[in-house]
Amino acid sequence: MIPITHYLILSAMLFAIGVTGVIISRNLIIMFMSIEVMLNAANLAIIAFSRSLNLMDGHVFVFLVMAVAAAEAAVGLAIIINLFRNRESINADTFSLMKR
Amino acid sequence: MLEVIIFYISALIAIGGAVMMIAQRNPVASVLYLILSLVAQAVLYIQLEALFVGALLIIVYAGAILVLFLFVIMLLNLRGEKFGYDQGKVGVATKLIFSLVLIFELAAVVHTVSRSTNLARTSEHLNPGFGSVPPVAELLYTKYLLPFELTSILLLVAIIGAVLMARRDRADKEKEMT
Amino acid sequence: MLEYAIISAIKIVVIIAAVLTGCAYSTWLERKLVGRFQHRYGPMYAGPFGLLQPVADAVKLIFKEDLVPDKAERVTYALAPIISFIPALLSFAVIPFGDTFEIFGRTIDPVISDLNIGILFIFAVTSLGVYGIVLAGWSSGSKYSLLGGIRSSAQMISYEIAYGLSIIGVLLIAQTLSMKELVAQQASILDWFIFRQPVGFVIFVNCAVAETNRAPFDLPEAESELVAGYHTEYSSMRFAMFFIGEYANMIAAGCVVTTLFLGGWQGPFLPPVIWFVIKVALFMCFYIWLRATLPRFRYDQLMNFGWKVLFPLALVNTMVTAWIKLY
Amino acid sequence: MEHSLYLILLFPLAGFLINGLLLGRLNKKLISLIGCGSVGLAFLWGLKTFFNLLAVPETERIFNEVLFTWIPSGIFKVDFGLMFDPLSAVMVLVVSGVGFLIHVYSVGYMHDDPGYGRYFTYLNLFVFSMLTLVLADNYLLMFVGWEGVGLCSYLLIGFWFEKQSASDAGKKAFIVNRIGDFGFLLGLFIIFWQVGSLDFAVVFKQAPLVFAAGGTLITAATLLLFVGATGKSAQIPLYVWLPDAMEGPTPVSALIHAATMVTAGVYMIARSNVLYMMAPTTLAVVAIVGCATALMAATIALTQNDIKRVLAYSTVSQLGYMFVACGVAAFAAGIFHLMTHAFFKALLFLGAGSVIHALAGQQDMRFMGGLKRPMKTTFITFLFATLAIAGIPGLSGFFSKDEILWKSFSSDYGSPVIWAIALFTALLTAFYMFRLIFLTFYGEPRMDEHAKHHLHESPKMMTVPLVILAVLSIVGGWVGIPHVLGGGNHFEKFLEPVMGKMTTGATGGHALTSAGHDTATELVFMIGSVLLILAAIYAAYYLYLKNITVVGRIRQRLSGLYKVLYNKYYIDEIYGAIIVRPLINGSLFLWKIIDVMLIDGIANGVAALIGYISSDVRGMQTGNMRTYVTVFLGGAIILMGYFILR
Repeated sequence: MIPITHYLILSAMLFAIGVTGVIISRNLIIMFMSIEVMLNAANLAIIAFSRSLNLMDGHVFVFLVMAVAAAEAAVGLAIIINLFRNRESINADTFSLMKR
Repeated sequence: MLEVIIFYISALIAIGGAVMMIAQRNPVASVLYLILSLVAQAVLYIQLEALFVGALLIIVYAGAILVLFLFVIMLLNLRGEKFGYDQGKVGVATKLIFSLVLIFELAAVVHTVSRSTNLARTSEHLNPGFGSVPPVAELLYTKYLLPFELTSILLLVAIIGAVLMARRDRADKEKEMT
Repeated sequence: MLEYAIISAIKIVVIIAAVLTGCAYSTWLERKLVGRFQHRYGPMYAGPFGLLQPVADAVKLIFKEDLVPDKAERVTYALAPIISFIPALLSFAVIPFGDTFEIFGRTIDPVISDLNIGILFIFAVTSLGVYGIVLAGWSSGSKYSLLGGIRSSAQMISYEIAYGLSIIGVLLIAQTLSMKELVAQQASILDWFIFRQPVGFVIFVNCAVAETNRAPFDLPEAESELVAGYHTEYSSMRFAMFFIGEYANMIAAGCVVTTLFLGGWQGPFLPPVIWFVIKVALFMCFYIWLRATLPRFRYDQLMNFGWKVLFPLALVNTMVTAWIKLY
Repeated sequence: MEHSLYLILLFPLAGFLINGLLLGRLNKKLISLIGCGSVGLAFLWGLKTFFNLLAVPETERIFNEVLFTWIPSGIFKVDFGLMFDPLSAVMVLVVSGVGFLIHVYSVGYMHDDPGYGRYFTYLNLFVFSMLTLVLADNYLLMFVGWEGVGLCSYLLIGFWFEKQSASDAGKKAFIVNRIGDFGFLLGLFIIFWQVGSLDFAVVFKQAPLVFAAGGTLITAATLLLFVGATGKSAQIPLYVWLPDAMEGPTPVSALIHAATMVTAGVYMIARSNVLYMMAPTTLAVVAIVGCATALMAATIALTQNDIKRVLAYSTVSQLGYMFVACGVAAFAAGIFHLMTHAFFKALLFLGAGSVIHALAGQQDMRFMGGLKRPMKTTFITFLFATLAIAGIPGLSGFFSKDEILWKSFSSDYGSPVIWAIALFTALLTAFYMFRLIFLTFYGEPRMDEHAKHHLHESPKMMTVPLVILAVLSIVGGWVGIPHVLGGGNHFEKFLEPVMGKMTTGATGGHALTSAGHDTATELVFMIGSVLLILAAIYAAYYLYLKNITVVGRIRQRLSGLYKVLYNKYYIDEIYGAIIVRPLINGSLFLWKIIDVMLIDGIANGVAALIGYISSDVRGMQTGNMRTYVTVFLGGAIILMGYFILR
């Protein structure tokens, strides 16, 4: 039996990798995928807790998180496509309109 | 023994896949590595007796979401655009250090929590049917009915939003043409 | 433990061999049948009735030159045929081919693994199959391939929805996801889900044809517009892998239809496995019949059909089934 | 037992939604079919429920139906609950029945109006709100209906919003009503604070235990509720909006500002009779205010020339009557008068509408006259209504009015003074109503030639409701014939489950049924008042038909008084001077000085300061989202580190 902490540490590492992806990548799509990695890291932790507490509720949360992730992907990709249409690029650094 | 081996191999693939995903310059390769990582995670799910959710992970992520990513990458034909990482090596190094600190902090939190509470103590006996479809369904339609319905509304809104954003361009074009 | 491993290994080997042979002879069957439909003989010279034709094909393909286009992304290009081939084989892991039988004093269950989420497993695995095609199209570095790849990804996502929804009716009635139990619930012919879920069956067959990229839904490889779609640039064994993958997918779809709707291995007089093979073979003939008879869809027609006909129909079917089930 | 009370609400709501959502996409026939049909169905269902109610024994005559929990918030829990008891039954039948007739009438009256669909949409919404008000089983839901009818009233008064006066009148009604509503809400707060619930059943059961009878709290609560009632039911001091409300279409005046909405206050007080019985002070106030309003409005009505305004003041005066009834604890009598008044006042308004319709919008009585012949149906129905409101024996108004007069004298809470004023008001009522009749229907036609040429009787769509209402005005009172005239006073008995206990029990007074007092006295009073009323009618006949010149002389002789009356005691002007003017000046001060100079100055100053400071800091904002994320991550790391190392 693998201790639950192993899964939690793994989940933490995956999460950190996702964060790293968001902060160092310039490619919007990769940033987006990094976010998916973070969501999945959280999911893994939830599943691990669920197993450890012998409660099915965690599975429901994961289910809902996946649904939200799907919605997010659909909208996010639509945004990316529109950005690309306007700027011919998906480099995150080209979108700095917030700068004065 | 076998399950320990499976765990470490899957964990390695999951982490390696994720790392390779952000290290790639080519988005298609990124998608492939992410799929690899997800498949490894699905194995971990199954090891945690979460059969249904594990299958769902593959169906939803690999089967739908990442195909969508690939589709978009191909649609935009991003082959030509290569991306560097950052403004200089110092920047990247700082950010990597940030991430490392984050990992250590998260590990510390896990450690403290597992030490101070018995929250992380694994229960050896599982309810029969744990991880299969019926109990998930039962929870979804009873205890979590409201979140479930809200999620479905969210999905609907997302669909409408995505369609709208994709359509707008066409309408503009028609306007330009007339 | 060891015994279990050995038995499983034997089962895997047998099933893979059977599937590969099935793929090979499906090509023979297709050429023969299409020939007949078109008032020709089909392959005649290699062996009696051209039965050795698949062998000849295989030999030819092995000895062909393996070309890689200049602009291709090499790794992905090499990976794509494998990705399209493996998931098709994986889906056979949960299909029950027959009843349990005894051999050498051991009870053998002719299914590699009876998961309690068997049907979900099949959906999970087959949904991976699309990557092979998409990646092939993308990595070839050719316009035709790319268009084929894009088309297929859009097509597969679109039909996946109706595909999944069409079996919900069956699952609602059966209350299980395990393939074995699904078969067990279709003991008499009237219990076959084709009779209890006719609409679901029709939608499922339509989607299965679309998901395997067969005529009349073979837009990703439409010869007249895209040369050969996603596998335009492939040759030799890589091409053969796509080919085998496609036929393996067809057989897998046939197996799923048989298990879900046609009573699985059950039937009178003959041994269960034979019944199973007969049913799958008949389904393959249906595939070929479709190909020989129907013209190809236009792309917008394909999308309209998927989203505006099959999807709502599947939804209505699900709701009606649920309603009947409840009251 | 399932009575599907919600259907009563559902029909008008459905009509409102259909007409409202498909506004302008339906043809007129369909709109009127939906508009009238929905209210008609509501009436039929109400009737069915009413018979169900009659079928059960008296003590069980209350149907409750909780549709869903509306506001669950800690101890504060309000259900969307409906209640159908005798009082609600009367109100539902009056609202939906009279409402239905007026809907039908409107089909003819509004036929050429461009806002036809909008009109029926509002009207259905109004009926829905009013039914919610009377069916609610708690104060809060009642308040929802209360506000709903206020909104519809505003919308319908300002229906012809392109007319300045109409939209002004709408706003006036809304604002004045808001003042009343404020009081109402405060009253509700007190009740909830003390009782912990707003359900009628709970409140009325708990009230005697929680409040001290005649104590400050209950007096304050009931007074505040009464403030709400004065707003909605147009009593002193908040009556000023009702005469102006005549800017709306005439059927609206009939429905909202005569028959139904304005009686909501009376209904509310009758509903809360338990509370009012515990607060004698409030009862006295109610009676006095009712009296004063009745008298004042009647005197104003004497001098007005606009036919609708006369009726409007008459309505105010009659509402005052109802409050007198409530104030002397004769709630049943109040509701009885409410019902009969709904019949004849709706009829009067509709008749007036018919006249206006025939004269192409002319409302001034000085330009009418001699309409008796060309508009036979209108005239006859109008005459019956007038007889009813004047209190001619045998017609509905007689019974209800006489009941109130008698109660105001005989009740524990009554007094001869109140009785005298009420009687005097009754005389005035008879006088000005017949003045109206003589000016409008008798004598020489005074309209111009063109209008005279176009005189016509209104279409069937309009006259049929008139006839039905006329019949109701005659027989409507027969359900409440007092004992002294050999009747059974069934009406009061019917309402007994709601009010009966109170009129007899709570304060320990003796039974207040008519039989309890001296029969002979009551008969004498009755005959006396009838004779006086006949005299008043003769006076009107003499002054306005037989000997017109006398009026002018009287007017000159009493020019001061006449002027005061003609200008409605200058109330609007007084309100303008003491409330509106200071308010505007104060607001101007707040706007020009406080707001522009002080607040805007501070805000702009702060903004300018920050802008000055931030012009240097702005460089930090690179606009690069990854930088932001990195900084965000750094912050998160530091925070987490702090909590780990702590």
